[in-house]
Parts: sequence; structure tokens; C-alpha cells
Amino acid sequence: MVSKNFTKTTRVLAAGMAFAAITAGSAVAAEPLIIGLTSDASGQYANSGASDRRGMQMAIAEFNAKGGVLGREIKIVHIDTETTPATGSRVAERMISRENVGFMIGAVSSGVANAISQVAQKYGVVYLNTNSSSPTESGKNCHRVKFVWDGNGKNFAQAAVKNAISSYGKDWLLLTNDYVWGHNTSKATRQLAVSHGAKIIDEIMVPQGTRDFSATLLKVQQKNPKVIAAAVGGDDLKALRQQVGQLDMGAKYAWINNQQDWPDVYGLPMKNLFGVFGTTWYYKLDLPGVDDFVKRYQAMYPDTKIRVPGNVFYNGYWATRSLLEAIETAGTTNNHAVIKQLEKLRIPAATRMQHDDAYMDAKTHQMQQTVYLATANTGSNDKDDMFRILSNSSPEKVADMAAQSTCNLESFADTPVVTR
Amino acid sequence: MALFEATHLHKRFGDQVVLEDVTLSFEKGQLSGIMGPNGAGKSTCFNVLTGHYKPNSGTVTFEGRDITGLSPRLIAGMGIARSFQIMNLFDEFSVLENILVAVPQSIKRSFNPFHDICGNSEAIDKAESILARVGLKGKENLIASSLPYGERRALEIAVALASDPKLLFLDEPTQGLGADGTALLADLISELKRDYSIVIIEHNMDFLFSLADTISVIHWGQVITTGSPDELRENEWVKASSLGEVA
Amino acid sequence: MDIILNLLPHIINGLALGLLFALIALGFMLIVGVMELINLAHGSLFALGAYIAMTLIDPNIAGWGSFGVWYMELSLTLRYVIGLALAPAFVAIVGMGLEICMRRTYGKKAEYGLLLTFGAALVIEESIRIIWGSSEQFLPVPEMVSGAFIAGGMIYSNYRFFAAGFGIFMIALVWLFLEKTPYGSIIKAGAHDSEMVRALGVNLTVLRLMVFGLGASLSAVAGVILTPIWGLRPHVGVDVVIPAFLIIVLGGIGSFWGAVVAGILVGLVVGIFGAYASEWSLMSMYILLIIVITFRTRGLFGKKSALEN
Amino acid sequence: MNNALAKPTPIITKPMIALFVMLGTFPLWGEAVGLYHYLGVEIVIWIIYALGFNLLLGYTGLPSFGHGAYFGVGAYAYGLVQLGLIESVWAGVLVAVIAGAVAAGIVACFLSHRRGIYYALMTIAFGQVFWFIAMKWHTVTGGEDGLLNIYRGTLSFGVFDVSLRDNVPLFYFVFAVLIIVVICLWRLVHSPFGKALQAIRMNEMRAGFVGYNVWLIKWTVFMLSGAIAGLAGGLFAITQESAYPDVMGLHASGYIVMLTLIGGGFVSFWGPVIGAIVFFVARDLLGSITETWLLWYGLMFMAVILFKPEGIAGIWQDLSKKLSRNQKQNAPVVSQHVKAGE
Repeated sequence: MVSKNFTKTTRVLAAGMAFAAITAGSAVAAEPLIIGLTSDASGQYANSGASDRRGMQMAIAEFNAKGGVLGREIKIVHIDTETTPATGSRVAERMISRENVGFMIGAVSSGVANAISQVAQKYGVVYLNTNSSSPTESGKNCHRVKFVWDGNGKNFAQAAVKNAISSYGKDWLLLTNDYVWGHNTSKATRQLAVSHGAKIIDEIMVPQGTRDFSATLLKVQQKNPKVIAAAVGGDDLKALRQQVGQLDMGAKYAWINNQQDWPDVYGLPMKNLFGVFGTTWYYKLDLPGVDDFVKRYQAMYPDTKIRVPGNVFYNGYWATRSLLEAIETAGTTNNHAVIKQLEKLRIPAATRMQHDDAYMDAKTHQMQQTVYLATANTGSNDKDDMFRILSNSSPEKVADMAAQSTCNLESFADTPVVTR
Repeated sequence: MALFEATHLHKRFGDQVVLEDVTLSFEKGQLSGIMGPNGAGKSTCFNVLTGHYKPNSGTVTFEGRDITGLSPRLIAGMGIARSFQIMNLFDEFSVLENILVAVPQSIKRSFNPFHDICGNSEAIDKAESILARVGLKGKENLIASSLPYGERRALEIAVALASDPKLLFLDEPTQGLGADGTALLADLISELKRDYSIVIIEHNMDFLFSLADTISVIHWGQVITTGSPDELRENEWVKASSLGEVA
Repeated sequence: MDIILNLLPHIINGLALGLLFALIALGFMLIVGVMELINLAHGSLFALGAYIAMTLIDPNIAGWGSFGVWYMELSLTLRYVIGLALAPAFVAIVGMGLEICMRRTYGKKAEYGLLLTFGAALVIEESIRIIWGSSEQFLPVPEMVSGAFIAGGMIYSNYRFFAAGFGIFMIALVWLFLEKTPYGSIIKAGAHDSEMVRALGVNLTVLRLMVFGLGASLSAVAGVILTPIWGLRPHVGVDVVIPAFLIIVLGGIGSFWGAVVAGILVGLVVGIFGAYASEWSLMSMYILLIIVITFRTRGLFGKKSALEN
Repeated sequence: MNNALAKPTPIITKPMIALFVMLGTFPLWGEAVGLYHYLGVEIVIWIIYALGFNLLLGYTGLPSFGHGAYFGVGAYAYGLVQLGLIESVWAGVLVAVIAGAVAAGIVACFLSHRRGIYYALMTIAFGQVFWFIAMKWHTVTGGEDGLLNIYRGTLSFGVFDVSLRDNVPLFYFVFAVLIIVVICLWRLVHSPFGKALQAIRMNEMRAGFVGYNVWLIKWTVFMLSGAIAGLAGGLFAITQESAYPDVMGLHASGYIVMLTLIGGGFVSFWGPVIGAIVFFVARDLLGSITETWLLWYGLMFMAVILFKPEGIAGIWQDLSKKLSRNQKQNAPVVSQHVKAGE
């Protein structure tokens, strides 16, 4: 879902250029700062990628409206990463060596994020992984130049598991997508569940690319668990939603799902949103500033089919905004200075419109933030109001402790210096 | 002992019997013919003899060796070459290349990447002499598919000759040729007859009777009779059949 | 006994799944059988059919005026039937357009036709993305076929059995068409010998146009029926081409019953693997193919095809 | 002697020199025309891959729609050697070639007695099997994340070393490999083996009757093509510092077919070279101009198939034929593969 004006030209010269030159107060306009947007525009995550990008664009437009960053206008370059790691590498190389970008932002797929961050590390260009929720991103594949803004599978499992055992029962079945992300997520869930006294009665592996879950769902019924913890992602999850909805099986078992991205579920029947799932933000959180944020979104994207911002947009927006603020604070675009600023980043709850203060873990480069559990808001008449928030957990409670030991950041000395 | 012998061949496709107890023999230095009406099984017979189909039973021997069921490649390697009823050239190759890929100098070296067949003067001279023989001299660099029909037929035969065959099978060589073309082809074959043992399958009796030393008649999958053209002219069946009227 | 009771639901499920696979393969089978063309746009036409049906069933009526209001007052079942009937017709027109482009490749290498449809697949998929956006969509189905029922302590989806039943219906329809109509017998003749078709005095150009239109509309029917199960997104067709291709080759090119039997076989294998060795369920169909084709060169019921040359 | 009829094939030809000069100077002018060194590296690698692929598709007429598998196998083999065995670029590349050859050699045993559609389908099925293994065997391959952190390393020549960390030395390394591959393949297609490949493409049955071991030739060419794909895959792993499963997917396998044909692999040795250059440059340009690049790509591709199925090399040949016809009348028509190179 790409807004029309964006489709026409990807090199958006964001508004406020003249304004920027004036407030910079110099006769000679400073050279613009170029930021590369690496979100997917085709492939499995095209839709989330578009949402992600809208978030980044809004943050950049807000900065340009008040004169850019360090008095420099911000220009953006977007190239489709196609939900394909090999393309991600090429795009990153092109952005750095041809487009002279100072920073790169955007990812939904962890494979693409990895590919980009390897190239970024080689050149020392700071890269923000906005929306990939794989634990490996801030674990074994972490990098000095990479910052991760989404909650990961372990954070969500921490928030959900204990509660689910006491509410629903101890017989657990794991439904796992048979690939690395699925395995990691399911392993985290299993450890937590077992440590809280659950019994894992079976684990059903479904290959990536599965479109028909009928056999799996029959098998689940034969096993008859109390709780089903699903680690199914991408298009597979979309198909699973549809089929669980058709069988009305969402109500029969307690389903624990991973994060449900807003662009993936927006507009679907409520029945498909089965079980309990995680999210980092919701547009109806009863917090100050949220309404204004939604209005800004609607003003900037009047044609977008997704009428209210969701978690993917939120992460894209906040990652970008925090980066630009860090540049302002550092007073330079020097990558080492910006990285140091980001490593000690702390954002008050009120500013970020979450229940707790958020902060960057300097060891893993993952944003530590409030995690919410939600379920389908079946009673609602408002088509947009799909989630009912069940609980919020503070960052300390859901921290991914394992990442601390698996992540090994490169030293500053091994990170080339870039100032653009 | 004959050069080539087939004894008691049976061939079925599904439950349809196409060849039934066919026994044939071809002598060295002779031109032998196989004839019969369309659908009589002569094409199948030909394909069994040259290894394209495997017979259900019976044996085929060449120079006293059993070649039943061997692959076309191995049969070709023993010195049996064939032409095809439907044109079967390497269409995008030039006339010369069509011969060059078929000469033993190429086939022997088919896994030698350092050899350059276009630079092998022995092979080229040989190809040249074959082309001269079938009347294609001067057309070496034309693309095979651009040749007129009669010349394609001649090239077809030339490709078969390239392997220095001891026995040459020609499948309906007059197919699609006009009267002039057929006459030219008859001249060519009678000239080749001096150097090669040849087997021709044909339904054009006129053509076959003028060239062959012996002729076998196949009908309903069986060999009805075998004899010289003169003997066959007196044969009851040949007389009775519509084929006989031509002769 | 326990084993049988345990296995039975999976066999029933596998059969239902197999009928869906056969339905997916029908349009592909017709085009490959008659035109000897591998239609890689099959998946995109499948998706296009579903998108058009979705638009017909649940349109955005802004700007339609009183007609829009009247239309939305029709029952969902009626709108669904309209979608199921008209979407394939629209897609048939697209298919015919593709066939007209295809004419330039006749008589050339078979790869060209295949690659042209590959290009068309990219174009159609991207057009869908431009028109409908890339987000997950939802194709509504009538009340009477949605929901679930319980049998032997297990929950089954109503829609899945409706879809399987519809699969049988379409298989029967195509069979009747091929066997009992003069046009069908020409198509069958065309499947084996295009010279014979000419000899019968049939206009080969029209025949090919019709076959392509029909094949495309069958792809669309499969799309309308299957996307309520698989979900609807622009690249949903990618998930269809390979199973269709695989089923046709498994069954034997040019064989109607081959496609049906192979579809059911693949459904059973995937269903049973899904239950007892679920991580291998997707792979199982390729393994099945490699085993069958290793021993039976032309699939289960295949005849010699021009595509082998 | 009949030298007028068939000339011995030169080892180096004019188009070859033109290509080498153009690519060899790329780092000097590439950035001036808006390209970048990294893109050059990828293009050269894909040229190698496409040349090997065209041996199969263009020369032998065997459609392989799962060729990404061997490219991927090479990439993984390179990565596994670097990460697990020995940090040597030479060893890695060698193992990549062998791995590609072995994988393709095994698959070719199932393929080589087939033709046409069944051949195509079996290649797809095996391609999917390899992709599936790459995804599933994640303890070795890293699953969907791929093998990461394969550092570019250093080329050791005994007396001196060259670091491949920067794109320019890496470019010259893959370029040197390309020169070797081009010369070897050029030699190969003009050997009796190359003629036999073409003979099989035009008429497999006749080739058998003429006396060629068709099965063995088909097996060998698939294996060779797989070895070259493995080589390209190994080089790609160096370039990307990773090995990803998606190069083995259906789409990536489709692209190699697409670019080989757009370039004109059926009519010219140089078709895949032109195709790889056009494909990547166009994709890079379109990708940065529009999000709907796939649409334009599809349309461009359809237009080529509809109006000039012989591809860009075909257009080139038409033009040069016209030119030479103007120069001297009645030039003899030589078969296109030979003509194209001279």
C-alpha cells in the first residue's frame, strides 16, 4: 500500500527546503544530509516496508520543517530491498558509495537487515533496523553501527508466558515455523514456559512457505493442548490466521502469538486475530500525545488505506527521530559521536507515548521499551479499533537477557570513521 | 554369411503387433530394398534394424555380431549409418558444419576441448570430398535450413556418409521429391552403390526397381516375399496389389 | 484401531486438499495440453481472479451513487455468486489478450512462450499491487459455507468441504465439456495433432483463443475458491504455479485424469506428511515427483508431447 | 587446404578484446557515468554465471530453471571453507567450483536422458530440493539468515598479497577470473564438444545416430555449467561476505534465464554478457527511479520476446549484417554462433 504521491517519485525532496536555508542563517545553504531508506517495497514485506517508510518520512519532514538537522536540509533516497538479502547488500553498497548517504534506516526482514548491517559496518555507516523482531539482530548478529528499535520474540515471550500458564493451564503445544527465526522464538518460549512449570506436550514444525494448515490444525486437535504458542511468521502466519478463523479455533485454545504487525492485520476480520499477541504500541493507548500523533499521521497521509498509525510506523518514526535528535545533540554527523549518543539514549515515557521510559541497551544496541499484550477487540464497532490492550510490561521485566552474552559489538577502532 | 541379418523379429506397441516374425538379410556390396504400402510396418522395421526401437524378440546381427538392443550410438559406431524420412538435419549449421560434426575425426574427439574442428584440414578435406560427391560443392557456407528440398535430401545422405559407413540405411529418400528430384537422387544413389552397401526403404516402386539388387516386400508386419526386381515383377502379390501397377 | 481412527481425519483432509490441488491444476492442464505451453502467468491470473471477485463482492461503493447502495443491499451470497461468475469472465478476457500477444511466438522455440508468460506474470502481479495495494486482503464468503462443524470430536471447516465439493463440480464440468461437446472433442484432437484440427476445418486461431480464455478463467475460479483459505496478497500466485506445474507433470502432460489423480495424490501426501512429519510436508511433493518421474518418464498417464523436443 | 571455408578459431577475438578493455577500465570511468564499483563486481560475477548457464541453454538447448541451486551451493561451499576449514581465497574458490560440479553432476544423472518440458521440470524440482536443504539445514547453512561474516580476505600470490576488502581490487580479481572463463569457454564451444552441444540442441536424435554419446555429453555440459555456477557463487560469497539461500530460489533462477535470453544467448556467445550488463544496469537505474520497477521490467521483457526474441545480440547482428551487406554484396551466410564471435 503505497501512497500515490510517493509512488511517483522516490527521491522525495521533503518540504521546507527554503525554510531550512533561512533558519540556517547563512547565505550559502549547507550541503544537505542524505539518508538512505532501505525498507522493502516488493516481496513478502512490501506492505510493512511501506508503513515503515511512512514513519521515517514523517520524522524527516518534521525536522525539515524546523530547519533540518544541524542547519542542513535532509534529503532521502529510497531503493527497494525486495525482501531479499542479496539485494540488501547491493542497495547498501550503492547508497554508501554512490548516493553518499550518511545514515541508513529501515528493515522488516531480518535477513535483509543482516545483509545491510554487514556492509554498513564495513564502511562505518550507522544503520537503524526499525522493524525486524528477530532476537539474533541484537544477539549474535549485532554490530557497532546497527541499532534495533523493535521488541524481539524473547521480549514478547517474557511478557506473555508466565501469565498464560496461570490463566490457561500447563499443557502447551508449540507450533513453530521451521526456520531460524521460528526456532529461536520457540526456543525462548519453551525455556520460559518450562521454567514456569508448563509441560510441552508436542512441538509441530511447519515448513516455511506452508499455505495449508489443515493437517496441522487437525493434529493440534488430536493433541488437545490448553495453550498453543505459535511462532509462525510472514505469509505463513497470514494463511494460518485465515484458517484458524475459519475453524473458529481461536476461541477453543489459548493461543500465544508473537508480535502482530499492524499493516499485516489491518482490515482483516476480527475473527482472524485469534489469541493473545504482543505489540510495542497502539494508537488507542490512553496516553497524552497519542491523539495528536494520529492526527499528524492522517494529515500527512490523507490517501493511505491504513487510516491510523500502527507499530511498524511507530518504530520507523521513532528510530528516525531519535537518530536526528542524536545528531543534533552530538553536534556533528560523525558516526562515532552519533553512535555514542545513541548508546546513551533515554527517552521519557511521556515523549515516546508508552507507559515506561525507553532506553538503548549499550551492550546489544536494542531499544528497551514497554511491551504490550493485546487481543482482538471483538466488541468494537470501530473498524480501526482492532486491538484490546490486556497488559503492559516494563522494559526491565521483558529484557532479553540472553542477548547480553551472545552479542559482541565491534570496537570503535574497528569501525571506520565517517562524517557526511 | 550375410553382412546384416535380422531373424524372427517381433515388435509390439501396446497390444498392437507391428512386426511379426520378420527375417531379412542384406549382402555386402548390394543395394537391398524394402517396400510395402503405407502403414505396412516398414518404418518400424527400419527403426528396429537401426536401433531406434528395441524389438520384443528376435535378433539382429551385423558382421556376425549380435547388435540387438544396442543404442543407436553404438550401432553407428560399428559402421551403420542412416538417413531419415522426415528431414533430420542440424538446421542452424552450415552445410559444411553438418558434415564436420558427423565425421569420425570430430566424434572421436568429442571430449577434447583443445581441438579445433574448423582448423582440422583432414576433416575439412574429407567433408569437401563428400559434399562434392553428393553435388553440394560450392554451397558449403549456406545454412542447412535455407537449402531447397532436393539439396537437403542430398545433405541428409551426405551426413550419413560422413561416418564412413559399412552399411547405409536410407529411409524413404524420395519422400517429398518431384520427378526431377527423384531422377537426380537415383543418379546419386546408383553412383554411391559402387562403393557402399545400401538398404533403402521405399514405397516408390519405380525408383526401387530401377536400383535394387534384391527387394523384400513387407505387408501387415510380415515379409511376404523376397527376390530380385525381375522375380518380383512376376510375383502374384505384387501383381495383385496396387503397387504392382506401377512396376 | 487407534491408528486408523487417528489417521482417518488426515485421509479425509488429504482428499479434500487433493481436490483443491486438482482445481488449481485444471486451467494449467488445459493450456499445457492443447497449446503445449507452460503458462507461468497461471498464478497471476489466479490472483487477479481473486482480486476482481473481492472487488465485486465487497466493493468500495463511493462514487457509485444509488446503484452502489442498491448493490450493497443484495445479500452476500448473491454478491458472492456474482463475483464467482464474473471474475473468471474478466480474467478470460485478460487471458485472451495474452494469447494474442502469444501468437508471435508460435512456431518458435517453446521457451519463448514460457518466458513471455513469465514476463506477463510480473506485469500482472505488479499491476495488482498498483491497483489494490500490497496489503493482505480478505475475500468474504457467504454465511452458509463459512464456520465449522464437529465430527468425531474434531472441528472441520465448512468452507473447505464446500471448496472441495466445488472442485469436484469444476472437474466434472471440464470433463463433460471435453467429452460430451463437439468443441471438447476438437480440443482433445488439438491436444494431439494440430494438423488434424486443421483438417477438421476448425479455425485453429479461434480454438487457441478460446482455450486460453477458458484456461485463464479456470485459474481465476481456483483463485476465488482458494484465497479464502490461503489469504489474498499480490504475490499469492507464486504459491500456485509450482504445485500446478508439478501436478501436471506428475499426472502426465495432456492427460485430464492424470491431472486429477495427481492432484489428489499430492493432496494426500502433503496432508499425511503434514500430520506425521510436518516439517517435510512441503518437500514431500517434490520427492513424490522425483520418484515417479524417475520410474515413469511421462508421469502417471502421460503421452508423448511436443514439449519434449 | 580449404581455409576459405572454415578458418581455425582464434583464441582471442576482437569482441573479446573490446569486452576486456571496456570492463578492465570500468573502475576509471564507472563512477563518472553514475555507476559504482560494487555494481561492476556483481555484473562481472553474473556474466561468468550467465556464460556458464548459456552453455546449457543457448548451446545445448537444455532449459534449466533451477540453476540458482549450483550458484548457491558454490556460495555456501566457499563460506564453509572460510569459516570452518582454512582462510584462503584460493581454496575457497576451488572448493566452490568442485561443489557446484558435484551437485550438478549428481542431479545430471537424473536429467540427462530427458528433454524439453520434463527436463525443465526436473531442474525446478531439484532446485527446490537444494533451496529447501539450505533453509532447513540451518546448523550448517544458517537457514534464512544465511552464512554471515565471510570476510573478504586476502589473495596470496606467494611473493605478495592483495587485500580484497575494497571493491576495486576485488573487481580486478573477478575480472581476471572472467578473462580465464571467457577464453576457456570460447575454446570449448569451438571444439568438437561445442559442436556436439549445438548438434544436440538442433537435433538430439540425429546426434545420437551420427555417433555421439548424447547422454554423456548432456551430463558433462550440465556438470560443467554447474561448476561455473559454483565458481560464480563462490565469488559472490566473497563479494557479499555472506551466502544467502535466496540466490537459490525460483526467482533468482528465473532471472538468469531472463537475462541470458534478453541478451541473446540463443544466437550469440556474447548474448549472456550483454544480457547481464543490461539486466543489472537497468535494474539498478529503474530500482532507484520507481518502486514499480518490476512492472517495467516485465513489460520490457515481454517486448523483447515479442519483437526480437533473438535478444539484443540479435538486433546487433541484424545491424552489422545490414552494414556488411552495404559494404560487399553476397557475403556468405555462416551459422550464427560462429559468425557472432568473429
